[in-house]
Amino acid sequence: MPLLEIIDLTKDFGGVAANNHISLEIERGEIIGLIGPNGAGKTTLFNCIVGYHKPNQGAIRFKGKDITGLKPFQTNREGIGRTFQIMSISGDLTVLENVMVGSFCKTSDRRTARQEASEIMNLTGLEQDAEARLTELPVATQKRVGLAMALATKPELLMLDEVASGLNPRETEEMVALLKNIYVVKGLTLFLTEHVMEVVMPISQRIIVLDGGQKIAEGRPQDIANNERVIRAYLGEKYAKGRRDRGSI
Amino acid sequence: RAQGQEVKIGVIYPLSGPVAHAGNMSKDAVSLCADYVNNKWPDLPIPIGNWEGIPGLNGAKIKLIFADHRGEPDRGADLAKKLIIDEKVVGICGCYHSSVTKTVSTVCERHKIPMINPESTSPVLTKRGYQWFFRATPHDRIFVRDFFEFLGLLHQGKVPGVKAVPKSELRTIGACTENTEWGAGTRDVIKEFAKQYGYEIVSDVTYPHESPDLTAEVRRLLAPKPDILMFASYISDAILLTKTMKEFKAKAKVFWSQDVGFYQPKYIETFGNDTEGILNRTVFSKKLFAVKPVAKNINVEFKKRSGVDFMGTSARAFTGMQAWAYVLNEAGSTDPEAIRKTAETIEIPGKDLIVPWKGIKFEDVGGETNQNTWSSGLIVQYQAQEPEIIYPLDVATAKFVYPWPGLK
Amino acid sequence: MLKVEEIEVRYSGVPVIHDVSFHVNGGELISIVGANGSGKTTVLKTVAGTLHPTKGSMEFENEDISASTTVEIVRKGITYVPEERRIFGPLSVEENLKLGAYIVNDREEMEKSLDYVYGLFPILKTRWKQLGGTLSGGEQQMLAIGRGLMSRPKLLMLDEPSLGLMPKLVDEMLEAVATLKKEGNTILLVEQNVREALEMADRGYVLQTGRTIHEGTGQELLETDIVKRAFLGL
Amino acid sequence: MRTLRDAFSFGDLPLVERIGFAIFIMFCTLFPWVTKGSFDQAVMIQFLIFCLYGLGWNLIGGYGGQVALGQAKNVGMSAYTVALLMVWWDIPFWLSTPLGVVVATIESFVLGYFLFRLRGHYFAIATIAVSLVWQQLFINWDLIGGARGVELPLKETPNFLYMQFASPIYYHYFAFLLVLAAILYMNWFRKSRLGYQLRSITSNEEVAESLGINAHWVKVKAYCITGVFAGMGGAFYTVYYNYIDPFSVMHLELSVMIALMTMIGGAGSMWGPIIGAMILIPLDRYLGAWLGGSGIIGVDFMIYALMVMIISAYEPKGIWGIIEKVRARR
Amino acid sequence: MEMLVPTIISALLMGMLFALVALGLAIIFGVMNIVNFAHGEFLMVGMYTAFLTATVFSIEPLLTLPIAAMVGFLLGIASYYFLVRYLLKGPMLAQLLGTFGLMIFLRYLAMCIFGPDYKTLEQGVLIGKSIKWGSVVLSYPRLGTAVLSLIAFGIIYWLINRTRLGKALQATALDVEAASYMGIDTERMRGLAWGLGGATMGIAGALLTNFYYVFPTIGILFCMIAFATVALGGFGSIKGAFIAGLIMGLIIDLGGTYIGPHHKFALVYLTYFLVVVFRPQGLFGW
Ligand SMILES: Nc1ncnc2c1ncn2[C@@H]1O[C@H](COP(=O)(O)OP(=O)(O)OP(=O)(O)O)[C@@H](O)[C@H]1O
Ligand SMILES: Nc1ncnc2c1ncn2[C@@H]1O[C@H](COP(=O)(O)OP(=O)(O)OP(=O)(O)O)[C@@H](O)[C@H]1O
Ligand SMILES: [Mg+2]
Ligand SMILES: [Mg+2]
Repeated sequence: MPLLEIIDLTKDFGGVAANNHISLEIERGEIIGLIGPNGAGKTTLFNCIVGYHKPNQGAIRFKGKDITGLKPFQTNREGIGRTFQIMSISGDLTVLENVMVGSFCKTSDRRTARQEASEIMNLTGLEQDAEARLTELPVATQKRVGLAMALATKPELLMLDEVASGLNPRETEEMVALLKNIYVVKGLTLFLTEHVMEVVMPISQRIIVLDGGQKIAEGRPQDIANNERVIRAYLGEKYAKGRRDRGSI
Repeated sequence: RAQGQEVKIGVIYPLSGPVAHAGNMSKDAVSLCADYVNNKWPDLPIPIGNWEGIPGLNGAKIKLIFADHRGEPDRGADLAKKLIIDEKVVGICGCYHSSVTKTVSTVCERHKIPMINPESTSPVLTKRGYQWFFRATPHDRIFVRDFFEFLGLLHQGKVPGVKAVPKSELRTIGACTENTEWGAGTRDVIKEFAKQYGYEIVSDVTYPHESPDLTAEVRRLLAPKPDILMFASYISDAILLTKTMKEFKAKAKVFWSQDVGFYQPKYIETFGNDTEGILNRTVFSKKLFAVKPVAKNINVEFKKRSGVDFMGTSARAFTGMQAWAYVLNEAGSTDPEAIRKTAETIEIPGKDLIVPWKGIKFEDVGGETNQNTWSSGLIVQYQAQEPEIIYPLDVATAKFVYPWPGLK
Repeated sequence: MLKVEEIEVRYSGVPVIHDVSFHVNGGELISIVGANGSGKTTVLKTVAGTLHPTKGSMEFENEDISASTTVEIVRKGITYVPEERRIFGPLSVEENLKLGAYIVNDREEMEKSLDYVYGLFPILKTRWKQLGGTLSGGEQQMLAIGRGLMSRPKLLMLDEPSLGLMPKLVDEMLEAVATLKKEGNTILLVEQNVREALEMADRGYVLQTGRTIHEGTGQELLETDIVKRAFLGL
Repeated sequence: MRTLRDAFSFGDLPLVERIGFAIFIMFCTLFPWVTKGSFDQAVMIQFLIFCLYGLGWNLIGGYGGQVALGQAKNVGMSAYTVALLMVWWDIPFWLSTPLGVVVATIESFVLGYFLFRLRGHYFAIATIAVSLVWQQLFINWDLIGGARGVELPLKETPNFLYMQFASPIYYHYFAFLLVLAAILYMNWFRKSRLGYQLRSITSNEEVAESLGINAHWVKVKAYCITGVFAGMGGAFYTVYYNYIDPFSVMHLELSVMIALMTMIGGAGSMWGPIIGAMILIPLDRYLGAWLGGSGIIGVDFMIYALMVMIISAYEPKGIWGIIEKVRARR
Repeated sequence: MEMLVPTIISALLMGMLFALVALGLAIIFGVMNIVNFAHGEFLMVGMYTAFLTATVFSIEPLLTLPIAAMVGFLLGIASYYFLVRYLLKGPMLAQLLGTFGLMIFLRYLAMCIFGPDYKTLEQGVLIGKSIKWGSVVLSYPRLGTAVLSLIAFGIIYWLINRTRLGKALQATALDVEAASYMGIDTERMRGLAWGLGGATMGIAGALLTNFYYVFPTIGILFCMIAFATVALGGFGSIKGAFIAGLIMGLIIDLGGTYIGPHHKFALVYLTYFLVVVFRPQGLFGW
């Protein structure tokens, strides 16, 4: 049984189908990359799965259970965690407290929550920033905080929306390493969307490509990178050429 | 308590907030009375002018301690405690609003301190069996009953200036009352007596105090074309009501209002000749001066100090303080129990008062305790912007103008 | 044209920029690179007048601008295209562009700018009536740059114009920047695509924790250790 | 057990705060014995009532960041329940109060359920609107006394069952106990799961939801607890003053006052409401008593208004915010 | 039934007054997302201005309109520069309560200066006049108010939607920082919005003195209705404020006449509540 199963999902915003009859499956333990042009509907798909949007049509199954139309907090309790493309947290909660809020999802005891939160912060390299407020931190660190908060809810499926945007190549590499580490340590299933190929290509076991709300391709990273349609719509000639030049991936 | 040269009385009025105007008038009136008691006033035709302090207390002077309750019952209660315990007053006078009078009298009852209330008209106040609470003014039941009795006389043709009015011509009532404690209480009484005297209430409108618009109210009030209009309103609403009725060119046979809003200099000033024919219940009118020289004499002084003539509320405040002076004098002691005992038995003659009452005598009758049974109301009618007395007939100063000319 | 010398900038009392100096000459494309949180955005915002230096000086065309407000600075001819794009969502593409020319009082002048921008980004012309908020990320970025160009600034500051764009658009965006430079615009560019940004640039600066630590031509900087190690991860 | 330990443990607070708390307790305990003035005593009790309101409001308005301006309706619901039960069926205070609190809480629950579909200003104004509706209904509802209010019959002698005493000391200690309980609750709350969740919702509701928090439900829960506090305050108010009417217990100005006080002290901090009440209540009462009879109408209000404006403009975190800043600097 | 037509007519007239009173609030909210508790006090200031100029110089009350508008404008700007500017940095709670402070301040300042009395104007072209056709009563002051309300709405609508200045105001409303990058002087825009808000209230106040009394605490009466009106229409929507004003007028008058006057305010707030529960952004909000 696949962990997540999306069947014929359609979401439209006032006539514009942001997701158009999308079907896909994710097995437990996989790392799936979701790519596609800007406005292809990736974030919308994420939001439908998590429950911020209610699909107009189609079904979403998680661990065999129909979760279509559940609220975000319910899908989270089912075991789906997510990070945000842009996360703006105001208020006076420190990083540690924010992560603890995540832990409180599964326990009501403060000590346990604190314990778990510190563990996760160690894992994500946030030990130094426990007492900081989110707004004071650089974007790269904010992204890690988002990751830590999602992890604290002990998800089985973690959905990452552009965790590497705005990072320079070096930081991107660190992020890839961190994701790989988390994947191994926590035994998660990862579903990530990203425009930075330096993240998607090396980490994904399978890549799904959306364009105009439809799934246009699906396959191993190498195949996708060479798929003419994907290159034309998304990667661009230069990327394809550059890749050939450098001969990497 | 408070022996020696001073005897302290706590006076609680709304000195700021929306009804500050009324509160300050009352403050002026009680101050004037205290001044009469404390100093020599050879020209004053009543005894207090010669007292120079309270004779029964070896010439102790009255010292008034004012407090401002802003119309809030809880603030009033707290201030009453301040006056009673911190200031050690021998008694309390006030509080204008019936709601505040309720909480303040409760504090007095608990602390066993006498309170004389000059002006709150809620009938409930004297129905609580309180031993320490005395009310000098007639209350709304009495006022409303007076009016219905006056209507009776009208039907019988006993009112000078008007032929007997057939019952069929004056049968329906439109009542319009405001929405706080006072208006709601008045409305109950109006309903009760209308039923008892055989009138039909065809429109019964209550409206929120200080409403930004009263069009719907007026429309509803006037729609069944009632013969008699009855009002209980504070000044702001009285002004707006009258303006709105004027827009509607309101007509009826009789226009009767309950003092307060409709019986203030401001009201007459605002509407001038449009006030012609409006009836008010009150306890005071300038026209009384003809029959009560003492009132005239005191009014001169009052006007000098506060810029306006006595009206219903201020005249009663003055009278309330006068009652305090008489009670203290006769008690000859500042012991609360002695004061209470005295108040229960005292009889103050009407000739000493500025209001046209038989006098002041606090009695327990008809389920009420310590209500001044010698008090009575007046019905006045604006004629050429002057409040002429038309009831009781024996003190009437003018003929009744009937029907009400309406607003044009 | 722009000369920034030893500025210090603070966020609620805490210095974030300690000592930054650089200059831009007319017609140049200058890149500023640096790690996340090194203060690039802060520097641009300071030049744009939303923040003010607590030390040091800033001159634009030989006039001191360190205490000028944003409005004054825009009027002097510097526009800033912010990292987050900040499109007016409920307004149409064209309204957004016209607001870009707010300081231009001459109608004809504005029409010309509009044509220029539409020429540069034809896709905006086809979308002129669409609400800004409903554009895709790439389109929004083009709109933001176009809006910045509407007042025909003497100096255009771009903060990470490729952020969040798909690879194909990143290339297009960088090409558009190159075109702008070719047309004679003066540009101050902040980019995470360090390699491309430095390759295009006439000169560049490297920022580290609020200090300029290197200056040189794009090629020179690409050769430095710090750029290779810290940014390119080679 | 854990819960109790959390409630009573102030160990995580800085020493200064613990000392402050001890002084506060001592002060309240000894107050009736050191003060001679009964007005002081009355102000003190008023202060305690507002502490209670404020501590409760702080939950939804401070920690929860929801600008609810309808506390007065909860106060009123409970006050009316207590008063009417006593007047109609002579039910003693100790029985009617739990009922009053339950009524206030149910009302909070039902309304909160709908109100929390709204955000920001819409929410704030809707709370005002709802409380105005309630006030109007109560004013016009003849069965429960309407505008005439409800007056409790006085008992002959001091009576514990009906909480009628001549001496304010009893009221003082009872109110103080309520406040103490409220403080302990808040001390637990700020460390509890609910506390964290509520603060997280304040920071960013969308993110909070993604962390498995049912934001709507958490807000409704907090609103109900706020209702409990207000309900207790209302019940106490009723027996203390013996008279209620829709103007004194359901007035918008009461709601605003509660919010104002909490903000002045520092919304979202445990001491905020207490500090706020400590400043505003005496200011209001003493200034009113002092200037009220003086003929200068309104000066006291203006002083008060200036203070409100200055604090909300320069230190929206209130006095507590200033204290924290000073502490951070050292 | 015979009451229906006159009721609807007077309801619409009243509605236009409510709309006018709400207009200033809608402008202010539209440009900076802040609810002004002192809104009613601006009205009060407008009323006192009109009252004083009309009585002191014994001129026709209608001629005081420009003066009252001017005073309102200045008051709005002053409020912005001395208070609101700082409030905007804080959370919503502080904003609301800060303007609440302003409300108390203005109210009691007026009380200090003018005393707590009620004041009315007795002389004027419109004052106290009305025409009556059968059961339809049209009072001149109300008619005048309605006409001016329409004009004010027309002007403001045009200003915001059709002019460069309006676009700048809108841009400021949407995103201050971005607007400032466009070279828009956002401080000026915000000050201007407060000025405009104040000016409309000045006008409303001057009109109101033609058929209403003035006293220091009058503000809150209208303020609460304005709140509900603006929220019902959708914050920041000029069109919404107008339509909601009419709806309010209809509810108050029809409800007051047919259901009972004592419930009319409860009805207004209840309607507001029910509408927003089902449409949380108000009728025309976004
Ligand atoms: N709330 C909404 N209302 C209307 N249209 C929307 C809404 N959300 C998204 N859209 C539209 O749906 C389409 C898909 O948007 P989505 O955010 O899912 O794209 P994306 O693939 O995540 O793009 P990007 O890579 O730029 O983040 C876009 O055309 C967008 O304009
Ligand atoms: N509003 C703020 N308050 C406090 N500190 C801030 C604020 N904004 C930014 N900072 C801090 O200032 C430093 C510089 O930030 P800045 O945004 O200028 O960096 P950047 O180089 O543009 O980074 P990025 O690549 O993420 O855009 C960072 O450490 C950041 O945490
Ligand atoms: Mg996206
Ligand atoms: Mg940046």
